[in-house]
Amino acid sequence: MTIATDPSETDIDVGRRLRMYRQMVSIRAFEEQVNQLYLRALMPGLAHLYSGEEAVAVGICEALGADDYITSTHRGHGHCLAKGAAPDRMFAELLGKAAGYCHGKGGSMHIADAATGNLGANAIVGGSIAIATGAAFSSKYLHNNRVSVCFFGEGALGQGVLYESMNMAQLWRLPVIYVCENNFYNEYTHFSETTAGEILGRPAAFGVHAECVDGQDVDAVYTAAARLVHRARRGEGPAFLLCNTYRYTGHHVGDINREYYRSKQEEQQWVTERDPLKHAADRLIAGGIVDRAEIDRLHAEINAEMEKAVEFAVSTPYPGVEEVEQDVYA
Amino acid sequence: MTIATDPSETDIDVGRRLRMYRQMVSIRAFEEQVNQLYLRALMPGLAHLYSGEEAVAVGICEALGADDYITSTHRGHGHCLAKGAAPDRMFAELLGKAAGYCHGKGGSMHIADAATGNLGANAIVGGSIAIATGAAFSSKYLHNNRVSVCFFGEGALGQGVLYESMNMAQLWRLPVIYVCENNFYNEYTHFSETTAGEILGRPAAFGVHAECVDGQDVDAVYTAAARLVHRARRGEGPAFLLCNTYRYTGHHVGDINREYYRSKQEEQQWVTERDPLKHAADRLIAGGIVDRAEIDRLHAEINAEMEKAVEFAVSTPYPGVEEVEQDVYA
Amino acid sequence: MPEVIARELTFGEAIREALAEEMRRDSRVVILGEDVAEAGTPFKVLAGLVQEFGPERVVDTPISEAGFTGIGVGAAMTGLRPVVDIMFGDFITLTMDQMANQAAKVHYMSGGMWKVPMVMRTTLGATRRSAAQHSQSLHAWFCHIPGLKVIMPSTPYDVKGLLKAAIRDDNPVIVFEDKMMYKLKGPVPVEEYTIPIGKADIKRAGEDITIVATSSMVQVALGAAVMLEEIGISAEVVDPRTLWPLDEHTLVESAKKTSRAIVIDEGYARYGTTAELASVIVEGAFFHLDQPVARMGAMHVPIPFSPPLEDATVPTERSVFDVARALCSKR
Amino acid sequence: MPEVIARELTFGEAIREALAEEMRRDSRVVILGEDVAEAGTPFKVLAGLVQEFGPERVVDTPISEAGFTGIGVGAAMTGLRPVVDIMFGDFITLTMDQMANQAAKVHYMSGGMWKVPMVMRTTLGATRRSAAQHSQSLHAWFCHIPGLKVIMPSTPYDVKGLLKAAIRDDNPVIVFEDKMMYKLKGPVPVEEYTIPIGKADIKRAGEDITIVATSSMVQVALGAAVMLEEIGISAEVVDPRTLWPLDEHTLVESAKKTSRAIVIDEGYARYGTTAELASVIVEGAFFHLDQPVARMGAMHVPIPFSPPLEDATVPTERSVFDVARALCSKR
Ligand SMILES: Cc1ncc(C[n+]2csc(CCOP(=O)(O)OP(=O)(O)O)c2C)c(N)n1
Ligand SMILES: Cc1ncc(C[n+]2csc(CCOP(=O)(O)OP(=O)(O)O)c2C)c(N)n1
Ligand SMILES: [Mg+2]
Ligand SMILES: [Mg+2]
Repeated sequence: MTIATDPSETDIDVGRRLRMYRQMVSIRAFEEQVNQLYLRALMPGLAHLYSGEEAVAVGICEALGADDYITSTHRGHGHCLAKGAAPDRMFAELLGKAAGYCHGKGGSMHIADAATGNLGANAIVGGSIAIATGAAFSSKYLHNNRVSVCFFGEGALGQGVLYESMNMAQLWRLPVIYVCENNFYNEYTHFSETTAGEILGRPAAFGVHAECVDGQDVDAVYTAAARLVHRARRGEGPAFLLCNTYRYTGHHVGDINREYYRSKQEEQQWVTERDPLKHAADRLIAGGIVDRAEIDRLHAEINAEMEKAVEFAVSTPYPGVEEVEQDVYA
Repeated sequence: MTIATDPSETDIDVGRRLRMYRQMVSIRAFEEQVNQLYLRALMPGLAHLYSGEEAVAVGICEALGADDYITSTHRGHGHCLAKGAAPDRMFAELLGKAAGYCHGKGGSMHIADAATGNLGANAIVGGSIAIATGAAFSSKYLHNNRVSVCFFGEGALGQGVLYESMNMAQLWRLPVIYVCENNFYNEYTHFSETTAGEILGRPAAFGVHAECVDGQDVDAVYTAAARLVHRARRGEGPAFLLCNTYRYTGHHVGDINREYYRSKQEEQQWVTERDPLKHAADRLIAGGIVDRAEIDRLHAEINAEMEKAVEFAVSTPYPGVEEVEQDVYA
Repeated sequence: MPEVIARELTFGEAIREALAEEMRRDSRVVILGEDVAEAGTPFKVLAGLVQEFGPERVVDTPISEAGFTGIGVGAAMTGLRPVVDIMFGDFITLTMDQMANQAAKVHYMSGGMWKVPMVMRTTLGATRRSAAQHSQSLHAWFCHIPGLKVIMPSTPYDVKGLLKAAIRDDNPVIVFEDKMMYKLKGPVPVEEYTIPIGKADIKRAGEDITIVATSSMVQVALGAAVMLEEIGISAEVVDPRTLWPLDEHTLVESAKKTSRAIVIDEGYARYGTTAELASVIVEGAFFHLDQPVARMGAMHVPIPFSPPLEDATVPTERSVFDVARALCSKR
Repeated sequence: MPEVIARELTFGEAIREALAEEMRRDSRVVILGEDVAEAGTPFKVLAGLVQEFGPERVVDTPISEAGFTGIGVGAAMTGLRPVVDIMFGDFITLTMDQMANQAAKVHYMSGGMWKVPMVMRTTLGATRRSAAQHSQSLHAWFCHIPGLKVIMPSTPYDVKGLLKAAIRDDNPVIVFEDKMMYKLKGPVPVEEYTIPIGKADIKRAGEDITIVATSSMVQVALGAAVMLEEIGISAEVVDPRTLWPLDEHTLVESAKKTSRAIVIDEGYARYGTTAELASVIVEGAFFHLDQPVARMGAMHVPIPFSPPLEDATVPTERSVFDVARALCSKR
């Protein structure tokens, strides 16, 4: 059974802050490995990296218990890690190996982990919104106190199913939190060209409680999430959390020349001024919780861990071809 | 070319008021004939009557020119008549006859009339919302000054395509007016059980200008519509007009025993206290424009006209079976 | 079918009874759909269920087919066994992403981690004077998608047993019900039973020609068989009952025996299920066939409203009889 | 194909040229889709068009496939000739109501009053390591719906001529493009031309076996034909080019001549287009066939991500060769 987090704790305890920092570093390191795998031509297909957006997944998932559900997107490595999946089996999945979470059948865009409540990444923009809402329907029906978090990019604001789902979630007071990761771009188009009106007005129109938070500040994300999760567990219904954030690299690993849709300067500004890891590290150091050396050690440790995980994934075998016809039906 | 109506005229001229009254009476009389055709077992299928809602279609269409477009719904006879279609060919369509507007192929739920800009009724709830938006896209692209009106019931608020369409309409400032006919019921379910939040918040969330009007007051509907049409023609973009109204009879002609979802008392109250025809007639009489006898004459005249139209439709032939394979492709 | 026939139920009553039994047996079974509760659907098939099971289990939804189908998928993944009601089969158009990209693929894409034990009930069939958007039989779309199961019951007995099996199945299963058949009566045992998904049923044994018919076309085929009998042609009527999984064996063996076959389904004629069924028969019985397999479906046109036109679009006892006689006369 | 071959274009370039020519010729042609303007789509097929025609005619849309497809329908009814871009064919799931219930039926339901001269361009095909929701070939769904036309070009020459014909057609036409083929080169005349919708093309003449192949499978069939030639089997490769309308005559005549046929398409194997194509051949050439028509399609499973698994799901030159050889050895 999930233990409710008390959202009144505005002072986040040290253990939690360190854990969140570690998680963010892990995601960054994971994504750097993914990019390397791509550059080394070891990865099939094109992955969508989460670098720059770490504080969102980490802050949200920190407010969840292991039993709570998440649904994720094509840019889903961060969510998967933050919810507790292991990097080695994740890399294995990204390489299409049998040891991967989905036996290699899902890959980057469909990674899922039943043990940590990850209902799966989704390659259809908005494709998991109704699913997350349905998971919340179950929770309410079964009285099991679970909360369901639906991550999606601001591009999914274009999909009608979001509004259909929010309407039902509010009508039925379902414990679901819609987390909109606004990284300002739908692929290669700025969201202002695809999004009329004010984003927060959309959930509000359906009576869904809506808030906005700085998606580069993991403490702020966690605090908001904890409050909304608590609210949902108390039966007060769905919420919408808009997290403004930024993806550092291309839409996918192959999107290198981006200047036709966004400037290097804009990218640089986010990286130097708004980096969620730097921000969190500075705060930890300023608060006297860790020093720079400890931070560096942590990074080194995590990098080493990721390298080992990659090695495992690279060396572990592909599924046998006979597996292609397995698991079509349960 | 459509002539813009000046929305500043708050005093609606007498000719217009009489024409609107006549149109409302025609729709009521038409629908009574439809019900008779059903009871006489002359009509194939089940029609959805517009009785009680006349002021909406009439007030809106009065603000449109012949070139302007409308899209309509399963409850579409009123829209079709108000936009200018002839009752005889409409009845013929409802009976599946060759002389019908669609050669009998469409029937009640698909009646259309190119000559009056009626892009068609639609049997998919919300099915014509994107179509109406597309017609407005054409108007803007072709600079032909046409406005497009999309009628739909409040049930269509459940369809995601409404939000997708309103978003694009606002982004591209399309001359489309979304007219939500809130008659309080989605078939057999009260709209409060299917609709979270405030209806007007929904268009507003997309930046779409939104207003509410008493759908039983044809003058009010016309005045609001004229203003919104004028606004759209000036290039100021889409609008949403919420018209509160009531259907007097069942969801369709066969929906006789309705007490499990709405009380006789509620029905009675709308009929006696909020009838749009009565309301308009009272005003015309009070204003000294007509007297009761003239009103009665008008009703008799229209009834006679409708009876003739029905006779025509009943006696005119079905299409030949060879027509079944015609017009699948243009 | 068991020996003791206790009573007759209509097709609609058999559906209601299947749902009620499964809901009593398993509290995880819930119904989601438009006007399913007090109204019991426009077809009144669910009448009474909300009274027994309450509005938490018989849930009226907004008119949001995509949304509540997806909610069904998510609920199925997390412990419930939802039965999603799509009033007219024509509205599955709105659910195709949820069904084909989500429901059908979740189990496979997750390497078997997540399951989607959900049922979609919807309708098919024309001749109700409901025109082009309320008369289609679009089951071929679902049959084409691996990961889904598709059920096409043709009798009260079959629909009860198959629907119960569908609810217990751990996969997304779509049940197509012929709107015109809800009032059809037939024997249904009082004792509980299920029918395995994937087994055809020979609705009438015969020697000269095989008529494979689905759903609404089974009664048509049986009627044609009676007419054929009068002119000395013995027709075997095979009802696949479930289109996926498909009991190829029974179809092929029947065709091998009779050496002639017609396949009838109310979906549009082209690129529909008759093509698959005919191909399966040809592949399995080619060297036994005297004639190519004939296919009959809805005429390849949007269903017209006008009664004489609409009636021309669907196979009838007469048209099936004519095709069968022609096939048998070419010896 | 005309005699004088001026130059080679890629499949993608041929598409771009077709669009540019039609947009120059007819100002009513507009493009709607996600990332179609500056980005020129993720496949870069539309690169440069917004520069020539401006953002009013090459319109970036929100990620609202249902919405902008419906807007295309409405715009087509009212004077434009929209070309709607659906990035991955898997996303047509979201447009099925707009396409099947609206676009396909408007002309018929209105008794011919309204027309929908619109084109949908979308993609098909696996082996791009894009997994189950970005690898499907779902054209069978559209083929099943009367009122739609479905085009499956397999060469730069064909795609240019057919796309131009589609844009000039007064009906909703869907063009499926194989994602893996955008870089494929082939001769395209400098002179303007169109290709009539509904005419098959014999891509290779042969005597012993007919291989009917669509879109991505045409090159596979041609490769298999070369392998077959080496063992003395002369294969005729027939490309229907448009699945609806379908040039049945050319398919049937080829099968009559060779007396054996294989049908290959990248859609899922069951209840897909191969069933229809095989049935048409059986119906038309039954008494000339030595063997049942073989069907080959994508394995009936969601497309897996893992490369060795994904590669196993689609027909290859080798697997086509094997099936053809087996068919021909049974004499
Ligand atoms: C329904 C659908 N349409 C289009 C796409 C192609 N696509 C993949 S990601 C993407 C942009 C998504 O933008 P956003 O939701 O903001 O997420 P981000 O990539 O920025 O994280 C698009 C258009 C898709 N996967 N699904
Ligand atoms: C997509 C879709 N879902 C369900 C239906 C069945 N249906 C027909 S009318 C209707 C209720 C519509 O309510 P509303 O939009 O308020 O219009 P009203 O009938 O009240 O005028 C429903 C559910 C349909 N036609 N289309
Ligand atoms: Mg984004
Ligand atoms: Mg209503």
